[in-house]
Amino acid sequence: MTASTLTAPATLPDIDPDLAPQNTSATRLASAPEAVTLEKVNKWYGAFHVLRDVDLTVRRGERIVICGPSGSGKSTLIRCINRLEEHQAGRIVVDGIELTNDLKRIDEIRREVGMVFQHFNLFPHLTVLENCTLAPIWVKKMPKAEAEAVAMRYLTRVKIPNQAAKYPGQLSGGQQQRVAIARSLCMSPKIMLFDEPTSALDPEMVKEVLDTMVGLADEGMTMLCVTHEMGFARQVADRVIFMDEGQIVESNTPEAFFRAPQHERTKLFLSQILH
Amino acid sequence: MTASTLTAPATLPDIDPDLAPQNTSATRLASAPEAVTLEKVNKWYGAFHVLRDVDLTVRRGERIVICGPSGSGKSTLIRCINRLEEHQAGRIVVDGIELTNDLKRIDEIRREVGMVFQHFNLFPHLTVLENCTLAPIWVKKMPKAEAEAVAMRYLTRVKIPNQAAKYPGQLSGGQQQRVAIARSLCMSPKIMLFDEPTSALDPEMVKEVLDTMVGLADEGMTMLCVTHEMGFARQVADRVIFMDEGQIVESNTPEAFFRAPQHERTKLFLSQILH
Amino acid sequence: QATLTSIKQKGYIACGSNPGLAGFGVPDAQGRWAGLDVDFCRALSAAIFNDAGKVRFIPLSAKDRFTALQSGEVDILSRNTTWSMSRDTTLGLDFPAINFYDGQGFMVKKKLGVTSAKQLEGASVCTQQGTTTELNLADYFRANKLKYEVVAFASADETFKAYDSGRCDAFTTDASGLYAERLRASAPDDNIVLPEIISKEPLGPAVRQGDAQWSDVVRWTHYAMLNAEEAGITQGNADQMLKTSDNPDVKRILGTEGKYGADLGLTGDWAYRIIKLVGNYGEVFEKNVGQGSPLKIQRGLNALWSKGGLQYGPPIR
Amino acid sequence: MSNPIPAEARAAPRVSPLYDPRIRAAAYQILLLLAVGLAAWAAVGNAAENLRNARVASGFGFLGNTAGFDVNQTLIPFAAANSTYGTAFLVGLTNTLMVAVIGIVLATLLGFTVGVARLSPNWIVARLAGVYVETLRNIPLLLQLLFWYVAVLASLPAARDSYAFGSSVFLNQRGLYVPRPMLAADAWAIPAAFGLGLAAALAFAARARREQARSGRRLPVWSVGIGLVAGLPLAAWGVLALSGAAPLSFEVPVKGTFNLRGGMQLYPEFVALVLGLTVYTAAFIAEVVRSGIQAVSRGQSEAARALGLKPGPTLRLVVIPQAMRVIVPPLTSQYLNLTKNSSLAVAIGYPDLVQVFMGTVLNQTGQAVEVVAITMAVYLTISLLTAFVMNVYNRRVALVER
Amino acid sequence: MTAGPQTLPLSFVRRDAVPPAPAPALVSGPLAWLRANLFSSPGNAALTLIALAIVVLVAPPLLRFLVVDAVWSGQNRDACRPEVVGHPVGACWAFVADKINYFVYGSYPIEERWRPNVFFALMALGVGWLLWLDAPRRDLGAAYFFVAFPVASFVLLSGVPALGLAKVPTSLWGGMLVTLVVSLVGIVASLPLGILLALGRRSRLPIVRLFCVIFIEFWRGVPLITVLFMANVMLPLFLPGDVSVDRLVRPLVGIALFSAAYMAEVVRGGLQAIPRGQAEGAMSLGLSPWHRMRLVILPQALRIVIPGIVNSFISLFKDTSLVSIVGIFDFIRTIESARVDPAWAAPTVVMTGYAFAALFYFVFCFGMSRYALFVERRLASGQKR
Ligand SMILES: Nc1ncnc2c1ncn2[C@@H]1O[C@H](COP(=O)(O)OP(=O)(O)OP(=O)(O)O)[C@@H](O)[C@H]1O
Ligand SMILES: Nc1ncnc2c1ncn2[C@@H]1O[C@H](COP(=O)(O)OP(=O)(O)OP(=O)(O)O)[C@@H](O)[C@H]1O
Ligand SMILES: [Mg+2]
Ligand SMILES: [Mg+2]
Repeated sequence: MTASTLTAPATLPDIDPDLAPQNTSATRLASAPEAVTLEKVNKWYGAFHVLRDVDLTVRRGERIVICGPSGSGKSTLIRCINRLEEHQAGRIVVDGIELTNDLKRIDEIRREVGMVFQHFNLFPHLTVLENCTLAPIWVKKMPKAEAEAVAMRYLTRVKIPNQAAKYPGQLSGGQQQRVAIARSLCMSPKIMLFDEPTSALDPEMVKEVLDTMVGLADEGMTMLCVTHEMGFARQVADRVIFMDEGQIVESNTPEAFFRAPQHERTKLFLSQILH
Repeated sequence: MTASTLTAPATLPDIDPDLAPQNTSATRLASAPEAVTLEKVNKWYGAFHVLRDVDLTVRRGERIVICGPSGSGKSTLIRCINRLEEHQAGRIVVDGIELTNDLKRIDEIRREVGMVFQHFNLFPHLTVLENCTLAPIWVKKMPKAEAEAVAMRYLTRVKIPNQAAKYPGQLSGGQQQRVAIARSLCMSPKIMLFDEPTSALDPEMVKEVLDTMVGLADEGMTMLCVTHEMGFARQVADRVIFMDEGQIVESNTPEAFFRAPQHERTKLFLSQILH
Repeated sequence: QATLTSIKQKGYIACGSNPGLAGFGVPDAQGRWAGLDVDFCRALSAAIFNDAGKVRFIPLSAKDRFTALQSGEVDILSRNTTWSMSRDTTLGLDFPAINFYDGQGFMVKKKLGVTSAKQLEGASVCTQQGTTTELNLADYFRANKLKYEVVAFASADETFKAYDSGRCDAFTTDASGLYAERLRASAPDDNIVLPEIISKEPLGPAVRQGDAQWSDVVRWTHYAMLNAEEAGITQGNADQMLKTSDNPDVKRILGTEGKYGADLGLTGDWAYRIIKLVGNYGEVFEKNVGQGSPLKIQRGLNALWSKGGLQYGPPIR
Repeated sequence: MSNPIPAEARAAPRVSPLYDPRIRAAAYQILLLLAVGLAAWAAVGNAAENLRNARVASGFGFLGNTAGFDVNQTLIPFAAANSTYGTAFLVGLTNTLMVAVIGIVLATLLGFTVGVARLSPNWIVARLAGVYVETLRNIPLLLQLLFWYVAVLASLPAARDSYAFGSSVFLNQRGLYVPRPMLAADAWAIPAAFGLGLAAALAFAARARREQARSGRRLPVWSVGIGLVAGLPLAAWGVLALSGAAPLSFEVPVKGTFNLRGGMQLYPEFVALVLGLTVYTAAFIAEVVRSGIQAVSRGQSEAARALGLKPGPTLRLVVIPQAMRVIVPPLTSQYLNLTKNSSLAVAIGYPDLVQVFMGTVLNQTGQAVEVVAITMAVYLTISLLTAFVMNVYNRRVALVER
Repeated sequence: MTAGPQTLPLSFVRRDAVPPAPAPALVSGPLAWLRANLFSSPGNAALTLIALAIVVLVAPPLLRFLVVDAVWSGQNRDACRPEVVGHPVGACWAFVADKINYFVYGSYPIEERWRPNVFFALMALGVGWLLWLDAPRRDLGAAYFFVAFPVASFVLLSGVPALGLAKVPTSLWGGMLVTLVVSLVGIVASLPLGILLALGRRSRLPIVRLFCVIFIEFWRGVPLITVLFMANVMLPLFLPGDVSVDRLVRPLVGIALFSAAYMAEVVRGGLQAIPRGQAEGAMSLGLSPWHRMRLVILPQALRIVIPGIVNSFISLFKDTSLVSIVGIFDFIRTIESARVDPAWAAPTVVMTGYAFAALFYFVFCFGMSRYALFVERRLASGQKR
């Protein structure tokens, strides 16, 4: 809906909807173990019912794109999965561990789940390298040298190894977001969550971040991604989920989703997003 | 040069350069009395020569767009006309009154000349209505009821009568700029000065402000407008003036200006602005 | 816990002293203390430890002296404190002895031409707040139907400085203090002490109420010094007296007869130690405030009873 | 649209108590409560025992006892003979408040002047104000008070050789003496006329506002108002004087043996305290004012001037209302600081609350706990009241944002 | 086109560029500067004259007093008495020179004064390390300043007979030594305490929050001098009868608590300035609450509030002068007590003492406030480092 959304199709190669991406085959996933399970999850902010009976199963290796109008609860849903928000009813099971009030489990889960925020949330007082090694050293108790080696590997992976000694404030938005991704990867998470990772970026920088994410997807990372980059959804998603008013309204493979949306809301939404 | 500049052509209907706007005819203006006259105006900031021998005659009802690279002295020029800046050599005559150090005259001139700033400069501690009635009441000694009636008329004119009781902080940028225009109009100025009125606005809001300005222009207001909205220039300007290094480098009707810029600097500038 | 026991345990006496009153308690730039009140604490230390130096002096202003004693911060307050009934009864204090009979007086500038306190009608008087002085002053002027203006300061220092710089016409404190302070005036000889003594100011050490043993030690330390003076025992001749004197009074004082020291909780030679290490009352007086000092205060009321004064040491027997 | 939260939704699934954040939170808080409670209990117990051992009287009964000492500057009647410690407390409190109020008024005037001067386009004026602020801010108040008291006192003449200004104003080491105005019995007309003038001026101002709203014409509020407020009492005085009565007489200070007698006296302790507090706090207020004015962007006054408003109305209608929002909260805390700092009076012998109550009364009664508690409670009350009022003000003037 | 001869025709192209001309004399240059800054209007000119008058009235006498007529050497008051030296006498610096050791060390035993000297050096090292923003290993510096240095100073100054350092009771300490000790203890104790209080005030736990709010508001609501009185008079009362607290330590406790409350508000400002996203970022990496605070939030928050911390240190430093009122021989008290020495009774001695004290405090406080300003500017410009 913003400029970046509008320009996004231009920055990614348009994909012919008929030419299905190489790895959407549902068969590959049907047998995979469950990575995230949500059962009748409900959440309130005060008296406001944000999530209503959300059911969702994400299998290992699955890549899910979540979209929907502003305020529909996408961020909330994602944040519930690594317990940045608490849900009040229903079950959330992540990697076999149910999310309860148990602090120990929450810590375990957060170690397994990486998250990339819209506003990067890098630590401005640490260098890029220190940003990446902080959690491995203090949470995983990794030796510093090893943590740095790992960090450099992932920084290389997101193509900014030469920025390792800089501070986040010295990088462009796109570079910062790639650091944020590398930082998450350094904890070797099993699942990655993305909350509108490109919407705070200038249009020119969107592409480099999306490329990084495509690369991740190709390696088989389990991903839940809130985004309005429909080009990205078409290219990598196994499933696109549409949320409205705290409910999952529609869920389908990308080609089906974009070609023939079922629900009225979805149609309306897509008509605004695409043109 | 910024995003707003880039998107502007899209927000205003593109005008065929061959199809001259209905009121650019030089004949209409040639006979009109002079509203503003600048003769060999020079100004220095310290040792820096900002305005160099600027000559300019603006006739009543004429609409002039001033453009030029940053730092070329556009704002300074405009601000000299209502004596927000003092010039050091040359003459400036506004509405028949020469600008000297005589405070009384300056006050008179400021009453005749309205100004709209890039950053609106609304008074945040007053409601929209109070913003508009302040000067009529205190400068024109208008009764309050009358001032409010006038203000409501102009607020209606800029299409925000229903925001009258709000505070500026509660309005969007575009609404704020329209209030600023209404506030100037409430003093029934003979001449309006605009200093980049849209460059601090989000792209969606540019259009509503430009529409308001187009409306003003259609009513025959004398206008001097610093702007990079070339769509606006084409649509309403009688003349486009290009400034560089404190000098007027080129001056022409919009169609001639855009179609066939003469000076090297102008060509370079236009090639950057348009694409 | 008994104070004497705790002192012996600690190994020193915590002595609340005046932060700076010449002749009574004043430290020099190296922190060495001198004065009548200070020497009294030394006498105690001599009696207890056979060493006059096991004293820690804790300078206390008029304002915080009583709380310091109440809270146990000091073992004894030896700081020209007036014994008054209300202090004795409501503050939880005991005044075992009076080591200086004093009275409140006035000091004025010579050039005012004032010769009597009765002429102070309309004068400004500087005094230290929180003292009996402040109360006596109010009483005196009220009784004599004189108007005056009081200017009170927190510390003796400030009070005197204000007087000296001309803020007040008169400065009032205990007469001994007047002499001591006069030394610090920018021109000491320009000030005179008026003859009137407007109050009784029996000054002496104070201890916490309810520790009879410690009270006794303090009381008899003073009396031992008085008795020594009366018996003619001095720092210089104490050793000799110890060996040669047959006078039973002297022998009792010096501990060669009787076991009075033990009854106090001290050693038999407790009084000998005091005299040997500190001196008798007369010696201490003259050295600190009398003719041997710049103060040159007459013995007056503080002369032995036998010489017409009030200092009367009950017999040691 | 939004369902209420079901009760069972709150029932969390089984959690090991060791890692349940709710249990942890409760545990931390109980621990803290216990620790603080224990400390308080021990302190109170110790105090009680210490006091019992020391046989010190306790309770607030002492406030009713006769004080027995004098205080030289009182706003309420106080005499050694029959006033109580309670009255002494009131004397201290009123003296503190008087210094605070006068200090606040003067510091505000001086502070605003210096703050505006710091922004003056005049280079030397701005520099001078800067030097003032930087110097005064960086020297301890205590030192400044001592300086004003001791150094200035020392440079004034003794009472006998007072500087005389005319025949009725004198300055010497005991302070400044001015004639005391004495109203005659029938002079009630003068204050009455003053009140009348004030009321009339206010009424005129209100009418002027209505008139401006109605016709746009502005009436000369200031000149008429001042005329009314000052003129009516003068007229009343004139009438009385003409009719032969002497409505107003002055008790002129005359030289006595030691001091001047009669008249009104400003004590040097008071003058030094007010001067020190004013000069010191004004430096801080100047900074507050400067940042407040600077917080109003140049664009605001430019916009006002572009609308044709003259410099006066620009300042009054646009700049000051906006600057005040920024200025008032830190200004209030400076006022509070001044009030609290007035307790330094104790160093120069001005009988404020701390000096009279925490000084003399505490020493005469020995009841430290009660006296200290009362004193602190007084200051705390002043602070909290001010903070409360400030919060209300802040909420009222907060700029409305989206 | 009816445009006048000099005015612009409708269609115009500049062929010859106008070169920049030097400004007329009234626009730039010293004359213009004078006009713009001093005499831009009659009112302004009047102000200039008034200001000049003030300068002329104040500066020369001040200079004369402090420098020209000052006496720089002498043994006693005769050096500074005009009737003795025969000309007007300004500041009596000879007095300061004579008493300087007293002003610096108080009554600290002469043969032990190397200990305060070492203490001053250690302090300078720690302060320099902490304040120099680009110094290496500033974390070590902090550890040194907040842990090693206080312990070392305590051992050094008060002495441990076992180590061969004779005990020096605090009643002998004095002068600048005490002023510095008091303010250092204030800052060293108040910073950690202030951080704790600030965290507590932002805690989700209502009771913790309540305690912290009450604590902070209490100390901020009462004058320091009543706090000092309380510490002096009442602290011993609240302790068991046989525990006694050193007389210097008591005001230290009062000052530490008092400044901790102010420090807490400064730190809270810094904590509030850290966006929520930082905590969330740390959370999503699995960092525990403690690590989150220590590694992510506090380092950023404290960096932001360095100017605030320095400013509250300035207030603290000035406020330490109040301990003289409760009978501690700090710098001001030594000046006060030296100035009544009859040996130095001369008319300008009092002023000289105060001038010296003012100079001392001014140099420290002004230096620190400049430093705070420098850090602030650097923080403002250095979002990119
Ligand atoms: N802390 C909160 N307290 C109360 N309401 C909240 C809170 N956070 C979010 N909400 C509300 O919950 C709803 C869902 O928010 P959420 O951020 O999940 O939406 P979203 O789908 O991510 O929207 P967007 O596309 O704008 O990011 C919104 O209406 C929002 O206003
Ligand atoms: N108050 C001032 N003092 C000194 N120099 C100034 C001042 N105001 C402007 N200038 C300088 O004068 C020149 C012209 O400024 P002006 O604001 O008129 O340019 P402009 O054409 O409006 O540029 P922009 O498009 O950036 O607004 C610039 O180089 C600017 O730096
Ligand atoms: Mg969201
Ligand atoms: Mg401009």
